[in-house]
Amino acid sequence: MTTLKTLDRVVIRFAGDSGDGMQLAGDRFTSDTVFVGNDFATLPAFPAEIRAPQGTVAGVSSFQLHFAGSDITTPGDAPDVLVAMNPAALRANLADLRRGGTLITDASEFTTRNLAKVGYATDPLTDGTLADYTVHAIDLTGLAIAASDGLGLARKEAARTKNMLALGLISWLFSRAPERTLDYLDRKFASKPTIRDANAAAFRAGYALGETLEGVAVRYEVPPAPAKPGTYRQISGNKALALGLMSAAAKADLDLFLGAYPITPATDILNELSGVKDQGVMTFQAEDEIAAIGAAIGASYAGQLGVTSTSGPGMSLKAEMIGLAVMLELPLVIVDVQRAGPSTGMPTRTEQSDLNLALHGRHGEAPLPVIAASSPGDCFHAAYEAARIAVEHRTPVILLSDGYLGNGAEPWLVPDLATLPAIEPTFATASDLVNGTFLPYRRDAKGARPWAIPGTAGLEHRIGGLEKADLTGAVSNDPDNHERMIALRQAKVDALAVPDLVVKDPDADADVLVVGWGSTWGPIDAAARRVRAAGGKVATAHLTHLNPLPANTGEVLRRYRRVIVAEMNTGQLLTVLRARYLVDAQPYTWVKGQPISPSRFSAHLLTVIAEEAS
Amino acid sequence: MTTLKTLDRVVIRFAGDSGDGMQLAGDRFTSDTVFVGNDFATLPAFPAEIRAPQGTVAGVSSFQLHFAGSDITTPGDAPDVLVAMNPAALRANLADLRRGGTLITDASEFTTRNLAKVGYATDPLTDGTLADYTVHAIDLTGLAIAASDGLGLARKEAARTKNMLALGLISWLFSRAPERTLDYLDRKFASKPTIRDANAAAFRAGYALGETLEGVAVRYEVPPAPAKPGTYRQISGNKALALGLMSAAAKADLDLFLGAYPITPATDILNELSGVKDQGVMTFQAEDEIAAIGAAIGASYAGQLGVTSTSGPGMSLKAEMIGLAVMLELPLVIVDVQRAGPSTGMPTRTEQSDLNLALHGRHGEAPLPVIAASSPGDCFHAAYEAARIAVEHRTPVILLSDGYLGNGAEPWLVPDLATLPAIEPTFATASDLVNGTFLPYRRDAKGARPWAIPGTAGLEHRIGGLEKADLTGAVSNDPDNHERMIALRQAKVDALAVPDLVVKDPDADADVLVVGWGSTWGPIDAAARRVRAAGGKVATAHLTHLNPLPANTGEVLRRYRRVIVAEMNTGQLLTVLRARYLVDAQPYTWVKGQPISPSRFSAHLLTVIAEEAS
Amino acid sequence: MSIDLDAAAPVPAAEPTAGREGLRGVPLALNALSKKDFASSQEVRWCPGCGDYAILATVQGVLADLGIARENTVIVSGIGCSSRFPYYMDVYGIHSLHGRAPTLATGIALAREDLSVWIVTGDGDALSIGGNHLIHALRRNVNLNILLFNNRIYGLTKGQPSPTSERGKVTKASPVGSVDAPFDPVALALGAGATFVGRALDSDRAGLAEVLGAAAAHRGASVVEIYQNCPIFNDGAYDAVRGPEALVRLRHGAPVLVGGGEFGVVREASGKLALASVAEVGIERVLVHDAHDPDPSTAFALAQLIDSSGLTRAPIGIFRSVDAPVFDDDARAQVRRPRGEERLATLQAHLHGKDVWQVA
Amino acid sequence: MSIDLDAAAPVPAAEPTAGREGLRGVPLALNALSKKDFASSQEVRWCPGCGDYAILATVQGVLADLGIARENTVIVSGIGCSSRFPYYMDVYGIHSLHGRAPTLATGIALAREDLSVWIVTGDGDALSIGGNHLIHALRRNVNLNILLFNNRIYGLTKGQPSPTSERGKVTKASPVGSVDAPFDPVALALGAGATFVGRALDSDRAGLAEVLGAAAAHRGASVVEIYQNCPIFNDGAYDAVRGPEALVRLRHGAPVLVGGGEFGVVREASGKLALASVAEVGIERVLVHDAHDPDPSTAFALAQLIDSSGLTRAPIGIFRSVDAPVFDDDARAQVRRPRGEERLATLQAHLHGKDVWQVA
Ligand SMILES: Cc1ncc(C[n+]2csc(CCOP(=O)(O)OP(=O)(O)O)c2C)c(N)n1
Ligand SMILES: Cc1ncc(C[n+]2csc(CCOP(=O)(O)OP(=O)(O)O)c2C)c(N)n1
Ligand code: SF4
Ligand code: SF4
Ligand SMILES: [Mg+2]
Ligand SMILES: [Mg+2]
Repeated sequence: MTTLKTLDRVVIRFAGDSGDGMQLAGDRFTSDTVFVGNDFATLPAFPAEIRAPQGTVAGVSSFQLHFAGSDITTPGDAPDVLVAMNPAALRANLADLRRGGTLITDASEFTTRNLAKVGYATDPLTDGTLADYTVHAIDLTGLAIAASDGLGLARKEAARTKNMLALGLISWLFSRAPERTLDYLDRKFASKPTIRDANAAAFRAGYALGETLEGVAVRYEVPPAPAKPGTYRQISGNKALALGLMSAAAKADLDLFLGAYPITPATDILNELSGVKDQGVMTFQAEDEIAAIGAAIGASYAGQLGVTSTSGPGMSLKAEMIGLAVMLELPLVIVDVQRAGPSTGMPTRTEQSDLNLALHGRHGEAPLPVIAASSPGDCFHAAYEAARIAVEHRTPVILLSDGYLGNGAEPWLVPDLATLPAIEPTFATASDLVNGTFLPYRRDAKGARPWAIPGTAGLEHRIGGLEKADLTGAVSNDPDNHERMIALRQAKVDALAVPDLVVKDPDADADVLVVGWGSTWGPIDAAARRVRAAGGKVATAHLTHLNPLPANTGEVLRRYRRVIVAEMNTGQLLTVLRARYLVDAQPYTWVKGQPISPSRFSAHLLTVIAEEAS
Repeated sequence: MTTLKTLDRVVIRFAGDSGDGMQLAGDRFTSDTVFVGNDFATLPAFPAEIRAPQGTVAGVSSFQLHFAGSDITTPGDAPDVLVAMNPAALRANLADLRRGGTLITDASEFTTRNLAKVGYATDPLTDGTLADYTVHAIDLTGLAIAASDGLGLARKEAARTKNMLALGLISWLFSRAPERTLDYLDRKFASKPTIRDANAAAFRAGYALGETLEGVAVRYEVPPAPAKPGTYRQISGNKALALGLMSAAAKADLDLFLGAYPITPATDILNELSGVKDQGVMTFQAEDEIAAIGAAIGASYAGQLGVTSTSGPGMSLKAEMIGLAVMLELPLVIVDVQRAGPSTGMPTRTEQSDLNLALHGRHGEAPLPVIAASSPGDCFHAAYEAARIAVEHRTPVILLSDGYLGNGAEPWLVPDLATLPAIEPTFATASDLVNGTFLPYRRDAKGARPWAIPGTAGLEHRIGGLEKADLTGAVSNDPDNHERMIALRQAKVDALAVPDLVVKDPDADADVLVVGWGSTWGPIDAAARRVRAAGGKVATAHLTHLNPLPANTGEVLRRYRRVIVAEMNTGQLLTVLRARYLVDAQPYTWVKGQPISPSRFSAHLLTVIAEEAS
Repeated sequence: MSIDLDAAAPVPAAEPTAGREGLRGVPLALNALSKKDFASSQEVRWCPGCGDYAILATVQGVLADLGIARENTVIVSGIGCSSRFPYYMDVYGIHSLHGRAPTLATGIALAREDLSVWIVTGDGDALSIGGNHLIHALRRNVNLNILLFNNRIYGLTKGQPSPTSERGKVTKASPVGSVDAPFDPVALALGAGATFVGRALDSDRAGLAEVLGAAAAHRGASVVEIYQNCPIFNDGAYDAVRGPEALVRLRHGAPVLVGGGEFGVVREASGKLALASVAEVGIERVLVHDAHDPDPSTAFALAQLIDSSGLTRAPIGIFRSVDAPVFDDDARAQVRRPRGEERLATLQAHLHGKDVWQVA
Repeated sequence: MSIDLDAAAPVPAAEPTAGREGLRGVPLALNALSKKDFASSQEVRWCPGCGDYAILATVQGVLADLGIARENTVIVSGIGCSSRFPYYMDVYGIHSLHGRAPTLATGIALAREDLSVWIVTGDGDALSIGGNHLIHALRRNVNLNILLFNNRIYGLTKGQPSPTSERGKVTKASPVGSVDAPFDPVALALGAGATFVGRALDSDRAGLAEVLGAAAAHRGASVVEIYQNCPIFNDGAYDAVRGPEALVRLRHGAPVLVGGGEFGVVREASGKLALASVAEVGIERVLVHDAHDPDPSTAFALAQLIDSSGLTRAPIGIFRSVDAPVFDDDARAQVRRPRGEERLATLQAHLHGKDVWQVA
């Protein structure tokens, strides 16, 4: 008999060939995790190729899930359990497996040919490589085929159900009731009964396997995590971002227009919004990124909420149009789901290296607000905030997400639309005439100019990229006017109300402050907990508004003996903070195309803290 | 009789309708200035329209010349003499005329209609507006027509010579021998004898006018300026820049390839290089700025010195391609002749607001060297240096000029090609094979990779924008490799040998240091002289290398109690210096589309110096 | 004997909807408007003698005649002399970026059915930097009227060759002559699948007004190449075709005659088009122009009658005008736009998605 | 009777130079090369069954057969599945940016007469983001060979409609069907003035090799649309034309027959092209293809024989191959390239300019 052990948190990684169904297995286990009430975070990782050659390291696709009985913020770094469907998956992932962790693998894949393909000279299952781990090398393929015996499936098709076999085993190991997954298979394959039955049989076989597996003496259980009461769902960053934009448009009573050109990892925002046909949401797949933003500006001019979404290469291409939007002072949201650069870089990997571009990537003095999302679910709120600022302040706003946020998922407290802040577009009307004249560059108290949309009689006016005279908007080459307009455009951005920077310093006695922005929130928070668990003192503060910065930023930075800015780039926010506040902040940089490792970062922090103490 | 008075420096501005020939008159007087051995600097200013409507302020074209008996660095701010050919030219320029200065204007143009066109309710010639100036309101048109009497010219054509009449008068006033201009007219209009005679007659009439003009009691003389011995010519920045590129290509024994798309104020670089057909220089007018840089990268790959030239909007468009060039590590010079932004901005006005873009305007971590030219003549040397770095270090280099440098002119000591530093392209050969394999990303001591051009047997290789494995250049998604490649690309740029920052602090006891870059060199130098002439102490230092910065920069900045960074933007270099060196430098910003005014800046400096002293 | 090729038709063979289909959805002006109602307060700043003046006057007249509300008219331009156009029109307007007018205009057209959207662009703006946006707007058949002012030169940047300049063009940027062949904007547009293609002359007010009126009435993308003289940098480029003898007039249903009518276009035995003396061949052999032909081949063949090097002969009028699905109409038709509570309720459902759980 | 229209010819009517003009200046390989000499060491990473494999194999064979030096061959691509092509070829190569391959290739071609320059691009790469560079390369007639892998979908970004996808395409980004009409790459190229336009099928090795060989031999820009199957995101797009019955074969000098030859293309009395039963009309009435016709009208009309919605019939082969001035040749001819002392001496004179003065 096996005993039941309670764990606080577990990280599982499913890894295999692109065709092995690892994303599906991971997704399904995540849904089940939701059901049992654990907190969780996920991180899928795709190969760069659409279908990389089978059995190669480049072709490995993986899905990582971190689930816990308490609040967590990252998908974790070192997995406790690794499912590796073939030698390639083992090769690509073994280094990450926690020492002492559990490995489940398909023994039938460890052929000489497959081993050679990934450079294993000897068989890791037998050569001692895996001595530090609990290994279950099972003939998953054979068992899967056996399970669907009699269903009339071809061998190859039957073998495909091995992901369900693995899932069955994992479900057993973590004490999950099998019914939910069997129900799910019923629904998913309703129209293909044979496939349904084969998958169900494989899942059951895997579940049963647990009981009989040699050396498995324990099953685990992770208790539900306490969470704020409410209605939850699982959400990815790209999906949350799309919903945030839709919500802002609806609350502002504007139609939403997305101009986009497909690009990894931003394409899903286009896909999401294209699927919504009952919300006044129009998507336009343009011929390129320039046309995409151009059309979005056109739609904004016409009175809609214009949005464009892209990733690094597309951001670079949009530079000139973003400058035009700054000059036109129309609402516009520009979403950059960052990926690893420079140039084409590593399209399927994450990075935060477009901050400089967002802040400075246009000729001339062209300031605009920049917002960053902190977690998959926060993409909703960041998008909402970006749209609110764009609409109410008549300005392009850059919203930074990244591949990690966009593809990662977490539980999300579904917001109640009624409680979201109001957004007031207030189009100009004939009442905006001043002595019968319309002044398209007359500003309100916020510094915003009127949004006068075509169709409004009496407000006919012309705008463009040439410098314009204050108030009238007429073309002007006047030196003092130019200086004034540059100051007015800057002042409008600087005057934005930005919430104060909040510091998390439990005992209010830390020497070291870690500052992050965007998707480093999870890893920094996780690292800080580890530090605190190890008895260290550390404070954290997270920036969501990158331009303008919260008014108290300088004061916060100066409060600490040591400030560390942790980013997935070589120090872009760092430069901003040092220049602005003349604080000798130091970088923690991580440019590997992956989120910062909480364990490595916490180790670094402990060293720093020790230094400060000595 | 008139007396002769010696002056050290004079600023003259010729202003009139676009069709009034003011650029021609100014150019001619500049050439004459050259002859008498004065130092000089010029600043032409064109209307934004090709041919703006006659008699309007927007249509005024002007040419300013500063000439002196000693070394000068700017075209001056307040003119001593203003030639204003019509009420529009007066309206547009009077405010700049030094109090007590001389105004020469065409009285016949002051009709009610012309006055009304530019908003003069009463006639400034008679309403007291000009009380503070020495005014010569002459019927220039009438005199010009009279002068060509008998030559058979139509009135309209005869009237066109009035610019020569004005030039004659100015030549007399500044004691210039008339022969040189008459010779020039002979040459210029050799094929059109009637036009030649009419212009000569007008010039003579103007010259004669001086003697008879009421109230002109003095003629002036500006003695020759001492200059380094050698051969001089007059040169504009755009021309010097083109010559610098040609010289670098010749010294490196490379063909030169310019890919460009016309844009003000960079078009002249395309024009200049298109005119040179005996230097292995090919120019390609591309369909847009992206194609222009793309073709230049292609040419570099093929073994030429690829160059692309543009201005702000074009720079924004090139962002993605610049990122590719960073990844490919091929030689490339990107010339940005900056103009007033943002967006289309004020195309005919100058600015230095693309520094941020040059440093940061690409997605991902994409560092590259940035160089700036300091004066029209220095455009040659800056271009040469940019090309040298590009070729020897295999990197795109951004070269910043601006409209003021590009169109302005100054005397220039013609360089001797033999004395210019050598440039070594060293193409890779079969001897670069390592065990029979070519490693396209193996680096030399400078961190540069081999330049292996098509046609070289055995070195066939593929490059691209995806992250590449160290040494082999194969596509790689390896996290540690990515981090290493980012570090290697950064290190290559950081390791560039950059000359130390030179400080000009005559008595080595100033408290205040002014730091400038690019075209602020002249105005800062002029302002510093004024400060010193007024008894103030000020140090100056000028950056020509913006990335990497000179190694001693931090040390220099820390030497002074107060550091002022003077730029034609809102503080872009300032941010770099503050972030890097944590020095509380303060901005002097000037974003009017014109060079910094030495008089205003010196006044500011004197205040600051007084503050420091108190 | 011959097989039905209907399936090969790139667009339905239906008769083009007559009248004002292109303006469907655009409100009418409450009061009759005149040409001068469309002039803005800005002083017009082209060079004296520029062909743009005549075009401006004609466009103002055409817009007044269309009778639509001034405030529902939007003009978008790129950058160039011609692209200053919006400043001189008292309608809604955007002077956008070089080459990018079609992108903004497409967004406007998609967003609003009640606007008449016009693009003013130059040969450099539309065909050099902006070529891609142009052909995509044509391919999609967005309901836009594109006026391409072709002066065969870059005016605003002071005279470089454009993609319509003849080979051998001498300018400061090509001092020994350009070496590239020009585009024929009409052929390019037809190749891109344009549903309405016209050509007109700046100085020919009546002809220009006729083509522009038809362009406005056409639902879908209309592109009109307007030959425009630039007296400063390319003076006289069209002098040779200003005489009526040089023009090949294209009018739907009428025989295609050259100049005064002495010559006409005939189909040779080989199937090719050629010019022939009408007196000799007889008027009945002269090709009758079918602008509504779903197959663009004849329109394309007619476009080849131009003599692009010397420009001594040019077909002018409407090459093609056919009905086809309109991008913005079809895109709008896919989207429901509930308002208020209804919208918020469905949106709240989207927020919930399919799988939620409750935490108490 | 009919008037000479020579002046209307957009390109000189000369016979296209036979043989290997396109390779003039490119050194020959010292030893005979075989297909596998062109395979690089990189593992090919397209999906199983992708049409790109067959094209790769054919291109490797064609290059070997051309007999030029491997090191003088350069392949430039953009971004997309197809654009991974250079990695698999052991020649010089650049995997550039999305849509921009023609720009780098133009620079390479201008710089070096001794290189054979090839572009590999996809339908999205060439016709969506890169459409402008493509039509300009064609207009200029740069000596390039452009291989456009048309799978009518965005492969690398996982299946969105491309500018060649049929209207109504259902994808994640167009869940209720796309609403835009596709480009016909052949018609677009002809409209842009292309001097060589071909079409081939991925799986038809012989046909593809024939067209590619001719493209390489053509001096100037050659564009070849290659129908390529994407089994993952647009499987079977060309199934209907894979049977020989659906193909309209274009070979210079041969009658234009459909499929097995039962049907042929005839010129109707109206001048239009139509399909007819050869048995009924007689082979002599079947149009004889003239790829060298200086007037592109017939090639354009032939291109219209495609049935773009269902793709059940497609003309294939070489639509057009005519001689015309070549941009890079003409540009190079304007430039003198002295070396060493001669160059430095003239340069020193340029530095001096016309007006110098001495300071002692
Ligand atoms: C991105 C960008 N590149 C270049 C320019 C410079 N530019 C302005 S107008 C123009 C060409 C104008 O030619 P055309 O479109 O034919 O218009 P025209 O002036 O002849 O009416 C150019 C190259 C610019 N404004 N923006
Ligand atoms: C500037 C830029 N925008 C978008 C992308 C994303 N992207 C990569 S390939 C591609 C389209 C590929 O389609 P196609 O050219 O038809 O090639 P295929 O993959 O079908 O061979 C896109 C949109 C990119 N890499 N760069
Ligand atoms: S430069 Fe030419 S096109 Fe431009 S305004 Fe003057 S005449 Fe017109
Ligand atoms: S996605 Fe399609 S085009 Fe791309 S490699 Fe796979 S099969 Fe080929
Ligand atoms: Mg033009
Ligand atoms: Mg494709």
